[in-house]
This record gives sequence, C-alpha cells and structure tokens, in this order.
Amino acid sequence: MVEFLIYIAAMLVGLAFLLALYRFFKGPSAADRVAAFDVLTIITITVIVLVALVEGRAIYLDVALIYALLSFLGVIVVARYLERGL
Amino acid sequence: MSLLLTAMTLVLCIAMIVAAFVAILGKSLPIAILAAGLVSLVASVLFVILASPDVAMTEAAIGSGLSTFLFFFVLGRVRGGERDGEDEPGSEHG
Amino acid sequence: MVKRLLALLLLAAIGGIFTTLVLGYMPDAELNNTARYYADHTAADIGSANLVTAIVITYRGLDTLGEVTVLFLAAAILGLVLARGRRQVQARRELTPVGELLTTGSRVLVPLIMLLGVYVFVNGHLTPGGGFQGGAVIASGVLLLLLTDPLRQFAHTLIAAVESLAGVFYVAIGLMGLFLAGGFLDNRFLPIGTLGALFSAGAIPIIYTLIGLKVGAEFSVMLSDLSDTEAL
Amino acid sequence: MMIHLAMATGFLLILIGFYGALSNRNLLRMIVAFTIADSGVNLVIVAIGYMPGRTAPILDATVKAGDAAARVIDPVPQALVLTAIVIGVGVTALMLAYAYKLYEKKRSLDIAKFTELRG
Amino acid sequence: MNTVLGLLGGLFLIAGAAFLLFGGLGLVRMPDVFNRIQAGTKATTLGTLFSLAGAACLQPEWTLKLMLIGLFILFTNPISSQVLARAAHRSHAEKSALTAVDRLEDDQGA
Amino acid sequence: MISLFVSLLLFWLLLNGSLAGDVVMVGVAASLLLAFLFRDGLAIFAEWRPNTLATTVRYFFFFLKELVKANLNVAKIVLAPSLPLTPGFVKVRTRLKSRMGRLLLANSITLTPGTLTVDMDGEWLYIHWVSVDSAEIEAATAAIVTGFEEYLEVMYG
Repeated sequence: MVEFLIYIAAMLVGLAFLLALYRFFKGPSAADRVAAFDVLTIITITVIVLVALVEGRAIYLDVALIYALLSFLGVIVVARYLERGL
Repeated sequence: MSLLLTAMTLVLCIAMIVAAFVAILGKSLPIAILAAGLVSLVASVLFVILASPDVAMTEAAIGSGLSTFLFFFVLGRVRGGERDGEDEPGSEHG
Repeated sequence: MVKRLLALLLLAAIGGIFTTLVLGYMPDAELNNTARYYADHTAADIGSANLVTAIVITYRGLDTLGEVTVLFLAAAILGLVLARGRRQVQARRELTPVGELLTTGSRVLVPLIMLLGVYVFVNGHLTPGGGFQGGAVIASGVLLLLLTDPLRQFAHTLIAAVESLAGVFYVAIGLMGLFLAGGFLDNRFLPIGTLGALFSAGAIPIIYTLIGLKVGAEFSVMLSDLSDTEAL
Repeated sequence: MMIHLAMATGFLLILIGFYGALSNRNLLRMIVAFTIADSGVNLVIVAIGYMPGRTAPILDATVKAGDAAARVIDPVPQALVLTAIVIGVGVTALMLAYAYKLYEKKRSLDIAKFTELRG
Repeated sequence: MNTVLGLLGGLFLIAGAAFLLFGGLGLVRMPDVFNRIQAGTKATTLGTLFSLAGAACLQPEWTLKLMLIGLFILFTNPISSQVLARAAHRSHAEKSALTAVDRLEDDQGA
Repeated sequence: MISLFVSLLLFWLLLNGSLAGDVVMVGVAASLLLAFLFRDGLAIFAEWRPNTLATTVRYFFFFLKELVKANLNVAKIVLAPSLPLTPGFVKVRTRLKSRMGRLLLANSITLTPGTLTVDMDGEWLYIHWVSVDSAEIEAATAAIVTGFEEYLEVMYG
C-alpha cells in the first residue's frame, strides 16, 4: 500500500520535473530560465529523499542537505550576473 | 521498486540529453552555461540512483555549484565577447 | 563546411564504437577480486565505514597526495596567469549594489555553510563526503562572501597560511604513518576504535580535515583571483 | 537496464560535448562543451561500477561489515570519479583564466581571430 | 512499520508531490517572470516540506536530518526568489500586460 | 558572538544527531573557531529576545497557516482556466529596525498568499502582488505587512 503511494508521489514529482524542464527550454527570457532552474533544484531535493526512501538508506540524505544549503547560491550568481553586479 | 528507479533514470537521462543540446546549440552564452549546470545537477541525481552518494555529493558541491560560478565570473568580465564566433552574415568562416 | 563534415564523420566513428560497447556490456554479478578485498578487509583493517574514503585516503593515499598537488599547481598557475599586468582595484567599473536582503541573508548563512563543510569532512569516514566535498562547501561559503561584498579585501594571508600549513601537516602525518605504522599514509598509528564512532579509523579524520582545509583554501584562492580581475 | 541507460546517456554526452567543442568558435562555448563531455565520462565510469540490486559502499546499520562483500557495489570507480571531478574543475578554472587573458589581448573570444595559433 | 503512520506518510508524500506539480504548472501557465517566480517559490517550498514530513513519518529515525533540510529550504528558498525577482526587475524583464501599477519603477525614476 | 557560537553548536548537534563526547568536543572547537572568524556575522538568534518564546511559537504557527493558505491560493489560480490575475508592484512601509527581523519579514511576505518581496530600501518594501486590491501605501501595508509585523516587532524590535 505504502509502496503504491510512493509510486504515485514519484509520478507526480516526475511530471512537475518535466513541466519545469519545459519552462527551462521555452524561456523566453533568461530570468524565466533561472526561475525554472531554481524550481528544478528544489524538486531535486524531493527526488533524492524519494530515492533514499526506496533504497532505505539514511546516508543519501546528506546529499539532499548539501542541495538545501547550496542550491540557492547558483541562482544568486546568475541573478547578480543579470543585474550586472558581477 | 527497481521499476521506479528505472523510470526515474529514464526521465533524468532524457532531461540530461536535452539540457546538453541546449548547452551546445542554445542561442545565448549565459543560457548555455546554465544548461551545463543543469546537466551537472541531473548527473548528481543519477549518481545517487546509481548508489554512489560520494560522487553525487562532489558533483552537487562542485559541478552544479562552483564551476557555474567560475563561468559567470569570467563571463561577467568579458561581456563584450559573448557573441563572438557565431555565424552571422558577414563574418568569415574558419 | 568540409571541416564540419569531417567532425561529424569522426563523431559517427566514435559513436559506433560506443554503441558496440554499450550493447555488449554485461554487468558483473559478483565483485571483482580487488573490490572484494576492499569490502572484506576495510572494516577490520582501516576501521572506516565508508569504503570510498578508505580507498582514497589509505589504499590509494599517495594518489590523493598527487591530486592535491595537481590542484595546488592549478591554483598557483591561475594566480600567475592572472597576476601579470593586473591594475589597481579602484579602476573598477560601476557594479550594481547588493540588496539588503542578500547581505543579511549571507551573513546568517556563511557561518552555517562553513560549519556544514566542517561536518562533511570530519565525518568523511562515516557518511558520504570527505575532504574534497567539504573543501568545495567551504569554498562555496567564501564565494557567498565574495558575492555580497565584492570589494572586501580578502584575507589572503590567512588563506595562504591555512593552505601551506595543511599541506605540511598532511605530509608529516604520512611520514608518521611510515615510521609508526606500516607505510606512508598508513592511518593505524592512532587507535582504530569502534566502527561508526567519530574518533575512529585511526588518522583518517585528521587527514581528511587537512585535505578539506587545503582544498577549500585552493578553491578560495582560485575564486578570489578570478573575482579580482578587471572587467574588460 | 538501468546501467545501459545511464551508460548510453554518458556516451551520448561525450559525443555531444565533442561536437560542441569541434563546431563552436567561441572559446567559452568550447569550455562549456568540455565540461559536458567531462560529466559524460564520469557518468560512464560510475555506471560501470554499479551492480543491480546492490547498495552504496558505506557500512551502517543497514549494511553490516560481515556481509558487505555480498551487498555493496564496487567502490573503486567511485574513488576514481571523485578525484576526476575535483581535477576537472581545476582544469576548467585554468581554461577560463586563459580565455580571459586571450580576451584581454585580442578583445575577442573567436578562435578564428587567433591567427598565430595556426600552423 | 506502523501501518497508520505509513499511510499518513504516503499521503503526505502525495500532497507534497501535488504541490510540486502545482508549482510546475504555475511555472508553465503564468504570464510573466514575476508571477512564475511567485508560483514557483511558494508551491515548491510547501511541497518539499510536505514530502519531508512524509518521509519522516515513513522513517521516524530520520526526522532530525529531514527537519534540518526543511529549515534550510524555508530559509534559503525565499532569499533566492527575492534576489532573482530584483534582478529580473532591474534587467527590465517583460511584465505581463495585466500589470496594474509599478511603484518600484516610479520610484527609480526610470 | 556568543549567540553565534550557541546557534552554531546547536546546528552541529542537530546535524550529527548524537551527544557522544567526541562529537560534542569537535563541535565546540569548530563552532568556537567559526564564531571567532565571523565575529561580525549574524546568528539566527542574534537580536532575538529570549523572553518572547511564546510569541515566537505563535508566529511560527501563524506563518505555517499563511503558507498553506498561500499554496491553496496558488493552486486555485493555476487550476482556473482563466488565470484570475491583476498583478502589480506596490510599496509598503515597515517599522522594523533589526536586520534579522527585516529578513524574516521579507521571507515571510514572500511565502504568503500572492506577495513577493522584490526590493527593500530603508523603511520601504517593494512588493509584487498577484492580485492588487489597493495601490495605496496604507491599505497595502495593512493587508500585507501588519500581520507579521506584530509578532516580529515583539520578537526582534
């Protein structure tokens, strides 16, 4: 039963990933793509947590932790580039 | 549960290939760099699925982080050269 | 056009080789002998829960020393390349100022990021991660500092001191392994302890701490060298 | 199945990266292409180390030291890739520094303008 | 595994995934950058928090680390969105035709 | 500096999830070093008044409620075929002075229904609002800021 629920959740997350990916390719402006990139990194955290659940290993969570703390840096760098602060 | 992991791998592989194409063929340079960062990001998730969290962590900290910063630092310094070497009418072919 | 055609032909040839490689590949069902040795003996011999760490630090420790050296050389050459003809800092062009939100946020987050880096390399023998990852995390913290305060006169001397001291101590610990235990970079001159404790696996936490500091310092030097350059 | 998928993607990334490096004349774009090929190589090596039904080579409560040989995957390729990524970013930084220097001299990133590099 | 807790965790996971999906949908459907950032940041933050809560229900001994991840998300995600929105506004990103007022532009005298 | 040390140590203990002697030892050493290096840094607890714990907890729950409301709002807009939007940038005023309080205010505004902080300048906040009810400063302030400001003013001043 729980496995079935995890399957559904993974399906929805995959769909969200594809939608964000679509926005990443479509653009049109650079800021749109960066917004999509931001959403993709955050979806990534959920994906890693799902993989950790499926494999049953707590150590994978450390990777998600790194993402949670560092992913915003990439967005900030690009944002600073866009507003000509770099 | 391995079916789930395989399906995830499929989605991620497709995302990676398309991101790589954007990085190579994309119109503007910042977007190409961002797409390369996306390739790293997806690669890191694939490494987690392939049971190598050490590599995934390295890729997360370095690949999708530091190297993107390096690119944008340099790109911010050489803004004038962003469109150099593109095939526009009038430029000679090498 | 001829050039592009040639390139495509070359790629097609390489692609053909790759296709046969993928189609003919069968994954092993058993570990090969080397990997089996590592899997069987690491816990008892090295005391490290993370097999990758055991390989990077002990079994292949000398390679890691070489790799850190390569990274050091890369940072040094980068500094040399960029240093020639660098003009004074005040000639910078106008930059958009950083917003208040980012300044405050980075001041809160930088210590946390640094501490996460310390966690990653101190726990290298228990969890995924280690010196290289932790060093990269610390360099990310430095990057956040550089971003929010571009004109900050960076503590170059501190970074240089950390880097060279970490390198010296790394080699010194390797030599201690040579004299007190089985060989260069042998970790067993300190007690191995119980598997899973923070103070276990002999000298591995110390070695990884040094590597983490060194890698972090090298990346920071690269970043600050690149950000000190003139906008063209 | 998973391994083949990941491996094929890795090889495809290498090809895409090579194509990008060969067909672009902008230096920065060539460096981007190289980093993509780099990711492809790493992916292939990690995929070779993976074995179906096994788990990460880290011992903890779920993987005991005794049955490690039967449950973990090959740690050697991971150690290789770990170092390859770190060296890769060092090399990228060097390439970028050279690109900056070249731009400073020629005011262009187009390799067709660097005539003294021709034989 | 406790079945009630397991069921609750699964439902939390699905709720989180659904919010992530809304975020993706918002990213695709919204008319301009700022609205996309709005939809993206809110929906993904709560979606991730719910998924983390679900994982905590399924594996109670992971709770501490999951909580830490959640805290960081709660803290870093809005900052990155704000910085991005500011950059988008400063780089004169296209605004939707529906936009009623722009006090920021008025004050910058642009 | 002391508050920075305490919060770093707390973070370290949460991260390790253990209270073993060696973990605490390394944590104290690392936190001391970092607290010394970043003397001018801010901690999560900097400028926070410890005697307002009850308000903090109430603020947290109020914030969670608003976050859930915000998401239902987003879901409603996204799923509606006609996209009911009247976006705009409005200007609001805040009385908060402490940096941590202002940061938390901006973050809270970003995560609540239909609002996104774009820029901050002195006492003025510029906010992107999905459905502009009123472009007047006072009315917008009352609608967006006041709810959080009441709590944060007690907590941080």
